[in-house]
Amino acid sequence: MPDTLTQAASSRPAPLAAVNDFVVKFANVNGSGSASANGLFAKSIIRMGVPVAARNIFPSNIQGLPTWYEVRVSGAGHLGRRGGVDLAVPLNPQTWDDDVKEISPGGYLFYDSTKPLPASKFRDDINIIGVPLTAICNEAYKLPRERQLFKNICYVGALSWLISIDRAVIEQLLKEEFASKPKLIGANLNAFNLGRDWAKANLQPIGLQLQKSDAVGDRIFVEGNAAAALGAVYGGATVCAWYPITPSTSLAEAFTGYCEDFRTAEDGSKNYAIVQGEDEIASIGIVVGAGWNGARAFTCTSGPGISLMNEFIGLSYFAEIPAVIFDVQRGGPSTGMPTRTQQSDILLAAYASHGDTKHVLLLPSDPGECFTMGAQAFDLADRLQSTVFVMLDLDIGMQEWLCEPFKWDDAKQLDRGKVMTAEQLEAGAFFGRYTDVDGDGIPFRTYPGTHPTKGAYFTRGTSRNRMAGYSEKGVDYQDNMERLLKKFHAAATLVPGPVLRLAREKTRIGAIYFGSTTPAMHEALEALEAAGHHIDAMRVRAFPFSQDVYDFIHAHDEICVVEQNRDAQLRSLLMIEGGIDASHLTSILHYDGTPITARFLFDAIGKRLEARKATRQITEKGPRQ
Amino acid sequence: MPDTLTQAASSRPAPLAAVNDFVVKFANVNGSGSASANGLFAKSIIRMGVPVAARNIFPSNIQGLPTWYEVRVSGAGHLGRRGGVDLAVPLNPQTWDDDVKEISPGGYLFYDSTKPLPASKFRDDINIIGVPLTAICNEAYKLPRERQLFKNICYVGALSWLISIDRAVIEQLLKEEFASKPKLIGANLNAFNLGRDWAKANLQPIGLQLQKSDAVGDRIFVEGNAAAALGAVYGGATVCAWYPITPSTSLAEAFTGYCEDFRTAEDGSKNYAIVQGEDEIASIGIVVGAGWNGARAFTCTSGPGISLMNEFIGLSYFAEIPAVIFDVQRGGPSTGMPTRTQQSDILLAAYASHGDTKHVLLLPSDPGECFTMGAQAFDLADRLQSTVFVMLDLDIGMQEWLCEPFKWDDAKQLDRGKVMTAEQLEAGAFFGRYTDVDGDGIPFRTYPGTHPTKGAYFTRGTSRNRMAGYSEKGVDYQDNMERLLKKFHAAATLVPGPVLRLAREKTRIGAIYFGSTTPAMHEALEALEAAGHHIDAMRVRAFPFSQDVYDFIHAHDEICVVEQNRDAQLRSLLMIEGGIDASHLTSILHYDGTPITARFLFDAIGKRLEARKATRQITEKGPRQ
Amino acid sequence: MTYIVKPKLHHPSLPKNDLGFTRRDYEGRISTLCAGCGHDSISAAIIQACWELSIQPHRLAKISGIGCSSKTPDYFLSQSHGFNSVHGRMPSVLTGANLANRDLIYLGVSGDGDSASIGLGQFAHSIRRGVNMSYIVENNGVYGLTKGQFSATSDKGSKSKKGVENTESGIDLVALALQLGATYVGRSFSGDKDQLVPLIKGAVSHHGPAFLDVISPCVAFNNHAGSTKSFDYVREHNEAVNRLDVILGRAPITTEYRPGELREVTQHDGSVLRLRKLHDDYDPTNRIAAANYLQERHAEGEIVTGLLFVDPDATDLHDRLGTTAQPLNQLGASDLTPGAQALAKINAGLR
Amino acid sequence: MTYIVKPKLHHPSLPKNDLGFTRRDYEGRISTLCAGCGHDSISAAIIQACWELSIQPHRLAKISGIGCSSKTPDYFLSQSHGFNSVHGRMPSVLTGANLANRDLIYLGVSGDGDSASIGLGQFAHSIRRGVNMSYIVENNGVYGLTKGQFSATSDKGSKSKKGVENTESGIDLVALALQLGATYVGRSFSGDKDQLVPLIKGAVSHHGPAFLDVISPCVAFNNHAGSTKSFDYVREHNEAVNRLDVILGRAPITTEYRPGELREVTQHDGSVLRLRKLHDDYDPTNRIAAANYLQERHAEGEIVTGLLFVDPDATDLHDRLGTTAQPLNQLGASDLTPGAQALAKINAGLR
Ligand SMILES: Cc1ncc(C[n+]2csc(CCOP(=O)(O)OP(=O)(O)O)c2C)c(N)n1
Ligand SMILES: Cc1ncc(C[n+]2csc(CCOP(=O)(O)OP(=O)(O)O)c2C)c(N)n1
Ligand code: SF4
Ligand code: SF4
Ligand SMILES: [Mg+2]
Ligand SMILES: [Mg+2]
Repeated sequence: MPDTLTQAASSRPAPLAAVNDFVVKFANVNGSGSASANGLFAKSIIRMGVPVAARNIFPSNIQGLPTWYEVRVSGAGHLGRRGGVDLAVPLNPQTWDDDVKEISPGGYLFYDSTKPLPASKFRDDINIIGVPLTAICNEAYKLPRERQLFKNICYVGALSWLISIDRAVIEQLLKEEFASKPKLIGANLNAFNLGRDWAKANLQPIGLQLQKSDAVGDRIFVEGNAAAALGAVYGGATVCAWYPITPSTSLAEAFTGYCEDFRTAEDGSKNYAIVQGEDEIASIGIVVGAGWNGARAFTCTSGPGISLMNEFIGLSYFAEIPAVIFDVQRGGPSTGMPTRTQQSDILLAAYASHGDTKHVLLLPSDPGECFTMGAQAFDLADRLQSTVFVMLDLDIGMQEWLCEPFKWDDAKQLDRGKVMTAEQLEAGAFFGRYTDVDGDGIPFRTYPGTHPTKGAYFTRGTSRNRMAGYSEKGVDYQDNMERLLKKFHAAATLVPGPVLRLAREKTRIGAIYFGSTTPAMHEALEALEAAGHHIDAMRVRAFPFSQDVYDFIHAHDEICVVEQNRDAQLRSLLMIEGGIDASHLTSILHYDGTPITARFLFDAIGKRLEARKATRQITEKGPRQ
Repeated sequence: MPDTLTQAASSRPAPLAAVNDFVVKFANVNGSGSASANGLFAKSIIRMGVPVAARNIFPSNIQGLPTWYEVRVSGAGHLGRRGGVDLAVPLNPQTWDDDVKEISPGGYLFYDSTKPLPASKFRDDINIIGVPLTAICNEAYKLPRERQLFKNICYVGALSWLISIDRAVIEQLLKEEFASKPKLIGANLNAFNLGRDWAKANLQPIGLQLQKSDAVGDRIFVEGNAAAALGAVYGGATVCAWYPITPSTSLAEAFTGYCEDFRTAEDGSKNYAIVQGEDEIASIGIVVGAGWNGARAFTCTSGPGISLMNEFIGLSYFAEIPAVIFDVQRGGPSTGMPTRTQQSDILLAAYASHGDTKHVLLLPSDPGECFTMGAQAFDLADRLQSTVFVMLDLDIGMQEWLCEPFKWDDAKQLDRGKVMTAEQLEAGAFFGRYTDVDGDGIPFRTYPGTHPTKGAYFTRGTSRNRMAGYSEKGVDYQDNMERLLKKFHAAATLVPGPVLRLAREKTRIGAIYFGSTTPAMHEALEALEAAGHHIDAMRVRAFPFSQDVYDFIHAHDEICVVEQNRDAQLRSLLMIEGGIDASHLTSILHYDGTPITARFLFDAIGKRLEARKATRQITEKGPRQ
Repeated sequence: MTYIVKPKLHHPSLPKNDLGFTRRDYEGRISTLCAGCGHDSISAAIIQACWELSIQPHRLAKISGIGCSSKTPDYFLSQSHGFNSVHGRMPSVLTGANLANRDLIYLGVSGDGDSASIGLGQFAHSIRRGVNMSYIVENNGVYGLTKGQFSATSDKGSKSKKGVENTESGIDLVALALQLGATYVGRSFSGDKDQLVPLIKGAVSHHGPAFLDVISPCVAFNNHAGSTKSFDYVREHNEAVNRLDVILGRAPITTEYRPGELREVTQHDGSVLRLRKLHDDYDPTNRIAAANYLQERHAEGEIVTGLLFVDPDATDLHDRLGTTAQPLNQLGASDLTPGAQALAKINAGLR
Repeated sequence: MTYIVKPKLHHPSLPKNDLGFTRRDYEGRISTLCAGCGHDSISAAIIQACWELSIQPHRLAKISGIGCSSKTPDYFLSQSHGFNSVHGRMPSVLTGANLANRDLIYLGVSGDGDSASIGLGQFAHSIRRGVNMSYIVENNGVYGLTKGQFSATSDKGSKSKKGVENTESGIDLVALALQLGATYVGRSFSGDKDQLVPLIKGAVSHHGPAFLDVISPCVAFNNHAGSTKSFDYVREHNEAVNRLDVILGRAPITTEYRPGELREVTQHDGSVLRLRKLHDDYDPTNRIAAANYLQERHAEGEIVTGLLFVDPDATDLHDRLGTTAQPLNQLGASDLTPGAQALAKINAGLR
């Protein structure tokens, strides 16, 4: 049953029946125009007030390879992947077999029945629904391109009948989408009706049904990359230098779009500068140059870019120059899986570059936080005069998520950190570029061009004394490195703190998770609680970790650390920085490139806790010492 | 007293007296020709059979800045830095004050007394020896360049009288050095005699004296970089691609020299190819290309180069291509302290590049091991089809160390690892490029061009299946990543194991150290033992750590981990990979860019153990539970 | 669609080359590029050229960076080892491979993003270093794989699909290659197989750094009006200076030519480049004049194609380094390890 | 010797510029370079040029990479902010700095290793992008700071101090800069202050990417016979095409010139570049002809110096991007943050 995370095994299952709670998965070929039809499908459900989690699974090419679109309908509001498929719409012959295999027993298979398929291509334990999509469209359209494109809307039409999507909602959505090309509204509606009418005439609605709801509330449906870009706009970023790479490209593109809309004066002059660098090294170099010169600057990239940026990140750390890097993580290592998701740049980002370095990471868990952290990153970078990473991943960055609407307080000012002004210098304020004047390890800086005779200094990546003079003396070097460490400790008090989620009952078991794992984790926690496993959970939102994180760990006997990478990278950071014992931290790892599911978490954590219970019972039964 | 590591405080100390056991420190200006005179000084002592540890401390420029040369004379054979200066030879007015300050009470100050210096420039508690070097040389020579150059040999002459260097040894060394320019032998000898004769006529030998010994044995005096380069020659490296950077440049230059000598046929054709790349990315790219095509290839660099090589290192890991990187570490982060030493690239090298990666590190502790590991690295890289780092540092790489003579077994063959030949393919052997056929996680590869119809495959940094076919399937990806992990575990059994050094008495205290820390650590251990601190010590020689390392840790209550970096990088690796508890590992860190000293270690470890004793006493006195 | 195995039906009537191979033997996996992509035509030309030259497929190594263009080595010569390396770094990987085994043929495939943006340094230095290779840039003036951003070869003033105008000056890789010392330089068009195949053959038979800039329209992102890399634009502005014929054994001239119309250049390995002049004033052995001509024509909006420069007496990196004739990857311990005795001498010198 | 403070005795009789500053006010710390290093002469020329132009020192930012040459910004203009960044990446850092504040003057200082080897890509792209800067390469044909390896500008056939011959073709940065769209290009010699100072002045007053290749002998590692970057060699082969005078307010011509001998180019900002021709046939406003001339002379072993090309109507990156006139680093929250109301609209669009 779709409502639970565990599946009952049965040989002849009843057709699945559920309201506002099921998973639909489309299989298409990329470049065939299915993406907008599938998006329409998802969005129509949201407009009916029913929460949806949608995930586009696409290949690393442009045209002709398999793609999937998974729509999870969840009246209860679960936005992670659940696992399993209740209704499959496999429209790509290349992947038919796998797609059919995935359907839950009792689930539904919706297919294009124009050409008959042999019985061996189906399964006994699922419900087959054939609609002659190609035939319908070939009859209605003449141009091959039209036939192909409208077939997509046509299947949405048929599906709308089967699961009861409100036709008016579709009409409204098409009107909005094609507001500027009104001809297309009718054409699309027509194709939609072709499918819907055929289905109405030939088929019954299935067991998976939609009902209007108000569970969506005023939430918005948006990609994390767009949200982060908007955060950068609100955070006052003026310089963006980037290099195209999946899955971060759309962040720069969104920033460009928002700047065109909101940062362009009537005379066309622009309150921003965006440069597509010749590579990632140039991009981060531009960011560092701009940061040094007092502009808020960022780049966005993915793993390979971080690898290339290492040298400059070290410079930013050591020469103390603000920089913001959005790392939209994908499957690594190397070129890896460019269109799959992972949280596997954590360790590299935290300690990027040679020598002793430590960097600040922000870990947003949904587009809403991509926005707030995207803005906050610039305040933090200015305050800390160092690189701040915002660690998205493909799952957050390139998928549309339902999240709370963006909020902004117009009273908020930019925190430019410790910048000494011409007035202060003129008034005789002490300026020592690398001097810690007030105990937080953060020195004052000046912008180039500030004052004719005071405050100029020479920036370099080599060792220097507190007054920025070149020095090869061990004491100067060590003094500086200790200050940098102090600054990093100060960072722990400035970054967003963790979010605690207590179990209903007191427990000695805890879990730590972050980023895109969050919705699946919340769902799993609920299910685990229902199954009798009480777990206090903490979502970490930044590195360095604040004391709260360590306190939470010490307040529990065992902590499950959930990550989407192979090597337990966040756990490594907890051990290194917090001195946490390895035995205290149990890794729950999911790293095959697909977003983690609630079912996986329920199983993995559940098993671990069962095993723990068993051991404890044995231990307790054993002889007392 | 120089023989011990602790100093007695006294107001009017007696002149230091010691035989074959003291520290001499020269202060010069670089580019002034002092280096060869100082080298002659050190080497003459070695020729007298007395062990010497010499360290050149030089600035990051070419000419005109302060340099120092520290010669530790140690009949007992201690080759680390001891700390402190017994006889100072400050010939650079820029650094006079600091140089004089450093002298141990009762120690000696040897200076150029041509121009009188005010009394304030001296100290009461040391012994002043003035020799009018400039005056002597100005009288003897006309050309300014000669005056300057010969002054250096002149002070060696004066010193030779004061501490009883054998004049015949000097003569012999000059003969060897200038074998091809016999004129220079006499000229240098002359300058030497000028100084010696003046000293003989005017001064008494001092309390620090040399006596012939046989403590040097058949040891050689050589830089680690040269030794590593020779290792690469013996290890069968044929392709070297590099980019100049201090302190690794001399490694490539030595490789060039050895290849010219040993790898050039009579017709001038060369069994090697050396390319100075346009940068570090090109250099590692060339290495990866050559490794893919079956040649043994390496690059040498320092921290900034490793930062730039990150992307290719990840490719080497994921596409499984052998590569050897000599990282001669210097002070980081960023440009840092290019002419100072540190062990601070450990963490970056171990996990270089984005995504989940782990790399093999070899950790030589002296030039002898630079040679053996320099050769072995190529066998390991071929066997593991991955990057192998040899982690030197400036202290080993650019300083001449006394070490056991190099040894080679002529029966040794190159281990090319799992390479499938044309014959095997022809015979129908199964070839699956990324298939683990025998359980160690290491697959077979073929060299390009092997067989007309079998064994060709496509190498890429993206995910693929066991047959090297492109795949975006989660199962293929995960299967491959797990195999890579298995391979890394296999590496732990192939790399050089740790070296154990047991305390004289059974103890619960252990210490772990590595690399250039070794001689100072050995000396400190002896002194600590003498002071009643029994410590079992283990020198780790590679990452991943073998089981012995973990067993050693678990067999002790507390382990001091000694490192020359700020952030306890090796300790982090022990925690992450071995699951060792933080509380089990006490960091002893020295990272100001100067080589760690025995005195520092004696103090730091000693204090820690005293504190521990104190705590234990308190605990033991406390109420029993 | 890499998991669909391509049927290899050897039709008995397919023509065979000197090695007895048909064109099919030079094919690769089925392309996953967009239908109509210029890159696929270049793959076809490479297949044709290698077949005509009777190259043993396994004696060729194909190396690329990252991009749609860089994927193509998977789609030809499946009996050759291939290496799809990292973005912009094909030249260094190829250089290393070449050093390891001088006996193979090295084909470097790259895109304009790969070579003119991130890879400009490696492009330049591999040429300057004289690596013996055929370096082909499949130049579509756009980043295909990342969906349509301008690349550094996009002409100033050309428009993106969305109508945005490129404001940066375009990099002319041919001009740079000439400047940097390439010894065989050509430009062609993916849509002109007759011109392209012989240019590839000439490059492959050339001993030294051979560079080919092949304009290759991206049907998905850069084939619209306003683009200077679209099929239509290139067809209209293509100005071929000559037509090449590569002759391995010296074949007699059969067609009739006007005097002065034909020029033959004999390369190091004996192969002959027979050039039919299309422009009287063009001399492909004068590097400076060639560069000058190109730039002047470019200023007029023309795309000059053909064999633009060749130095038949070129040397390569191995010649310069004096490497031994035997591939380095075939040397064994006895060739490489000086032995215990030599070591004893070294030790003696260090005391 | 950075810890020795340099005495700043303002001698009352030192000449002052329009701002009332003496040359001393444009000096920096005492150089730590080798005595006689060409780079120190270039620093002196920069000081002289800035003094003559009456630049406010704090309105100039000096940015460099890594190398002996890149150290020099510490040795001039101590009232300017300086940034000794990482090896080969000065151009990107400068580009970013320039984007942040278009009102400062940007002086980029680099070496031949820094710009032609590791930094070739950034060199090329910063020029192509049209960054408003004066980019000076202190070209000694060698890696000074790492002690004497060949750099990519070392001429083929030139010999190292140890007698090793360079076998790779040298990169001519001037030719590349022309090719890549630099709008002010000059070459000079550290030993010719009369030529160098006005060239620097012209570059600083130029609006657009100005590039100067200044040959600067390395006395420690590349000043021997056999080097083509030694004082003697450059002196002998130096072939100046013109002599420049930079005139801020239009000054009358006082000296007598032959007709046609003088040419004036008025730049965007009103400054006038007055050129005394030394070669009749040289036209510094024709990019293609200039490149052609250079290469022909180079083939003859001559080093062509002077103002080689200028486009007085050049634009810069800001012009192309359409950036606002106010420096970006001076915009505040109200300029940058669209506010809560706009956000509400955005939210509405996302439902
Ligand atoms: C280091 C790195 N940066 C960015 C990318 C993303 N990327 C993949 S292909 C490509 C551009 C390819 O353009 P081009 O070389 O012109 O090839 P085309 O697809 O146009 O044939 C980029 C930027 C990457 N793979 N690696
Ligand atoms: C990433 C990196 N690689 C290598 C170095 C070492 N390095 C310092 S300066 C230099 C070469 C400088 O040559 P050039 O730019 O010509 O300057 P010059 O010293 O000749 O003036 C090199 C390779 C470095 N600092 N950083
Ligand atoms: S996106 Fe462009 S370059 Fe890539 S395959 Fe499609 S047409 Fe070819
Ligand atoms: S090494 Fe050469 S470039 Fe460096 S300071 Fe000395 S002379 Fe100048
Ligand atoms: Mg392209
Ligand atoms: Mg140089």
